[in-house]
Amino acid sequence: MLSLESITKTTQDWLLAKFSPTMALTIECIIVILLCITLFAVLGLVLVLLERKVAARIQIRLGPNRVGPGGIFQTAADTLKLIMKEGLTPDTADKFLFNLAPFVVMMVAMLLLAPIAFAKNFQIWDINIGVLYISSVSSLSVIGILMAGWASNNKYSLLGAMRSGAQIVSYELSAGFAVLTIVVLTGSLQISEIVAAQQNGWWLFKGHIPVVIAFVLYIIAVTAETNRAPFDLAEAESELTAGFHTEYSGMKFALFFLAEYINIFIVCAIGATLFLGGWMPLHIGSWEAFNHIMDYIPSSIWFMGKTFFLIFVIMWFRWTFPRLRVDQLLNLEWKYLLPISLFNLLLVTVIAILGWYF
Amino acid sequence: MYNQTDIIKDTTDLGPDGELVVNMGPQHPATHGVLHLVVTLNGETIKKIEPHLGYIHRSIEKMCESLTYRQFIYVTSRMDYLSSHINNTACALLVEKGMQIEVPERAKVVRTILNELTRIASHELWIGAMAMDLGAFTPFFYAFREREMITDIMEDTCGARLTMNYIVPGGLMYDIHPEFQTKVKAFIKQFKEKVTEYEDLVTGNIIFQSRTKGVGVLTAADAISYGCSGPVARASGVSCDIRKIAPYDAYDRVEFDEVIETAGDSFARYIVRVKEMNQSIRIIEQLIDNIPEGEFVGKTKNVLKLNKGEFYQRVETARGELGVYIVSEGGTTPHRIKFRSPGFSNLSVLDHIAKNSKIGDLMATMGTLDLVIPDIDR
Amino acid sequence: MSNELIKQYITAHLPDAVFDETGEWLNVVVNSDSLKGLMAVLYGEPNYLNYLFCLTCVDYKTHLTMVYHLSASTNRNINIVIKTNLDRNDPFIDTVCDIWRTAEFLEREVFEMFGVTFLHHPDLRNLILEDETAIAVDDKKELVNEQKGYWPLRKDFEDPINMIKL
Amino acid sequence: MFLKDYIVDVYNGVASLLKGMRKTGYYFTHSKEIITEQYPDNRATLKLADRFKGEVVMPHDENNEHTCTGCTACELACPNGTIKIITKFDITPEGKKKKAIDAFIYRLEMCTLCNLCVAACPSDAIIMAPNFEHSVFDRSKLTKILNKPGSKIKEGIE
Repeated sequence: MLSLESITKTTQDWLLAKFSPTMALTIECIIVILLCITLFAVLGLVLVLLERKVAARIQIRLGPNRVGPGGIFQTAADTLKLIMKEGLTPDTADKFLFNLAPFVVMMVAMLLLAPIAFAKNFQIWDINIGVLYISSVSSLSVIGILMAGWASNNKYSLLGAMRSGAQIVSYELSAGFAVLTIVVLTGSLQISEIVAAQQNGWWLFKGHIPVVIAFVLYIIAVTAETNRAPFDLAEAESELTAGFHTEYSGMKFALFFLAEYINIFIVCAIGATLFLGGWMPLHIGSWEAFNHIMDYIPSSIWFMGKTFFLIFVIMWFRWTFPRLRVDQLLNLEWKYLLPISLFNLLLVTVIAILGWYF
Repeated sequence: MYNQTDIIKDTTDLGPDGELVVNMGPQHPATHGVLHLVVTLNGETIKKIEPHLGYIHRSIEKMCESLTYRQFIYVTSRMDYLSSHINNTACALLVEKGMQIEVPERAKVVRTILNELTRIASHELWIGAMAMDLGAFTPFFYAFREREMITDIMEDTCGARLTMNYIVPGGLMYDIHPEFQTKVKAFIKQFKEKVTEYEDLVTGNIIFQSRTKGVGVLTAADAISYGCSGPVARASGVSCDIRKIAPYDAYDRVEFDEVIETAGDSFARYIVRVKEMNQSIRIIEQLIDNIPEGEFVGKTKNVLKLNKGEFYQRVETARGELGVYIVSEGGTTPHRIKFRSPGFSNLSVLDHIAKNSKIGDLMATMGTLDLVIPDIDR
Repeated sequence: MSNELIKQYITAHLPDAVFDETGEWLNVVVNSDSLKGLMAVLYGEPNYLNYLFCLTCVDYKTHLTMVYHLSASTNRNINIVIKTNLDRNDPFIDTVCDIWRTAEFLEREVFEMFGVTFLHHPDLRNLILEDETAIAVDDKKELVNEQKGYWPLRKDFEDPINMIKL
Repeated sequence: MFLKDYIVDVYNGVASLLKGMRKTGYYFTHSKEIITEQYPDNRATLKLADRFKGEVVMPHDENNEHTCTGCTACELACPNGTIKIITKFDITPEGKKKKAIDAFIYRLEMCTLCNLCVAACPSDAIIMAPNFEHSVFDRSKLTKILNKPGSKIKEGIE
């Protein structure tokens, strides 16, 4: 059967047969890098279009419908426009940091791709501390945003960056605790093992209510971490015009924009991996026939389906809710989400020790 | 206004006590036009707000001094463009008062219905824009869907969607459209169905409530001292509905309640406007089937000349009390005309109620004051 | 409270006030020096005319007239109009913005449109037009000097650039 | 009790949020609610209100005749000098001199579409037409002469 797993296997076999192991590894690295960049570009185009279409449908509009059939080339045209635009640098800006910031944000998003399992045995780097790696690297994105806000030498940017700093640092906690519940249940930090542990059912279903709570907490926390509405305080356009990227234009702005969508994809992919079984098909206990049918659907489709479902939910949030105020945002984290997630983690630990999950 | 070097200096330097001075506007997504606020911040907390006006100042008062009493009505549509009908009514009423023109009953009733439709349209737009200020985009489109029905009705009858100029001294410019009544009834039906959507999406929403409750509290004493009127004052418990106090047109024969809340915060201002829309629907329902037959415009002379003297006419626009004060020397043009615009007084309260709150609160406060900048600048 | 009562009250307080009842509302013409005292009295008990809903100025070519529309917030049907005449060449009057906060903005508007100076006003600057400093560096400098003032709502104001005569 | 209040708080908050999401979800799944007007594509079906005030036009009948007497009532009624009428004197067959319009100049760029000129016209010579696509590349194209070349006044209109 033609699957992503077999393609990688054949490629590697062929490379090892042709070249020396070092050379083969180098070539593999280059291929992976190229694939990553392609994935980024495609994801950016698709997600922006998806967001605009979802927003339009919710707002009883049609959305982009002029460029190509149903407007599918709209984002490609937009990208072309952004590439051709001049990338302005303000006179009083810190030029080096100002130009570096979009790339820092982008690089963080790229690093996060490494441990994600896109399909069965299709993973860039199955690092044994995968979840820890994700938590630590994702918190680096705040540096890029702070850098952009500070270097712009614009008051709106500065306020936006400071808000973003406070927000990401706070919400990192509940996101971490939500991830920890799964780590506690699985007993491993490795992504492949977490997926394998969901062989007979996804954690969301077999982990009782505490995992459902953890799932909800995770969705809220990552929405905040990726600066999405209703937590988009860093770029609250009615308050700070565009927040930390007020001064950016052209392709540098596009990189911020792209990074936002890539981050959404990544957090949703991680959410899907931890709670919804990643590429694992829907298996229900001992229904052998049903499980067998589900196995026929390729694992990559399972993964993408789950991820895009979560992305849709986050978009749904954005187009429904008003924005929170900055102090309410921090109240929500420290007074509601953090106590609940601490208590929830305790509960899950008890469940894990007593083995009450299926 | 600042000159260029001032603005550059402003964005890099700090205020006298190390405070951040931010220019909000004249191009800013939340100032709804060209309002320029110089906001002094301490971190996220607002220390002082100083409005700079005049970016859309057209000196309408001066302009009206050279226009005749028929002509100057159209200019007032451009003041508070969201309640242009009500502005026109105010001017027409004043000229009628000054010349003792009899207005036919039909014209009075139609004017009342159109005024209330305008009020609903204005509040609909306000709900959308207000929700957008707070970060919720979707209610904007739902509100505009209903507003679109009103503008269609206006287009049918008045020939324009925003700046109608349908009201002339003595009555109406032409008779209502034959389908006017059926369309208004269809609108009432749809409005009653869809108004619950705002409850679901906005009013009941926990985030919206926490953003507006207890934010920008205006006490009744302050509302009086700052000369506030309209929903802003009524949300603070000050009864100031001109439609009740000095009824004009057909308001003396319809039943409606003056909506009064006592909390005085942004949420109360929101609730007042939502309830006011329902009261407007109530007024329209009472009148729509009882439009009397007859003339639509009274007998007027070709050239209108106001008697020598001073005249003042108050009406209740969607934003509050609009006063038109005319000093006439007996000629065909006014000697001095003054528009007491509701937005001007309501804006002056902004510094007082938004002080010591967060930037996010400023948006909620400013949104619920319902500022229309051409109305403030005139 | 009827107009008669208000008249009695004002006469008791200010014997030289002139009344005019020909219009819709009671008009009182007072001396510009005694205006502030009268306002303070009218604001307090027992009259309680505590709602200043319109403050403006009229240029009669021979003099300027300040017009204050007062009302009672509890009963908006009681309205009186207080007027005071000012010298057109050197108009000044006491501010009322310590009684009504709304007067602060309204007086600033009158200041820039008519050139009336309000004594003891906390922040008497241009609100709508450009700042004086901005005018000074502007190319309108000559215009300002020629006319000794830049008060658009006065009757003799001419601006050849922005005013088009029909 | 503190804990009970806390839980009720959280529950009510989440419930109110879900209510809003239900509403937006309804619109997401019901495409018949979409109200977008595809403007340039729907020109054929687009119906404007018959009273829509788009611009001032002067109707001419099949004999190229209009009813404007050149009385300048519209010019006087216009608040902002949009209309300018240039008159000439025609010689009628009886040899009498008769006033007629040479050019009815209408400046669309200055017009506020207030309908005062139409209301003022004693002979209903001008009307408001529901045209709204006025954009041109050159501002001078907005200054129009409303009477057609060679047109003359209808018989019997004074």
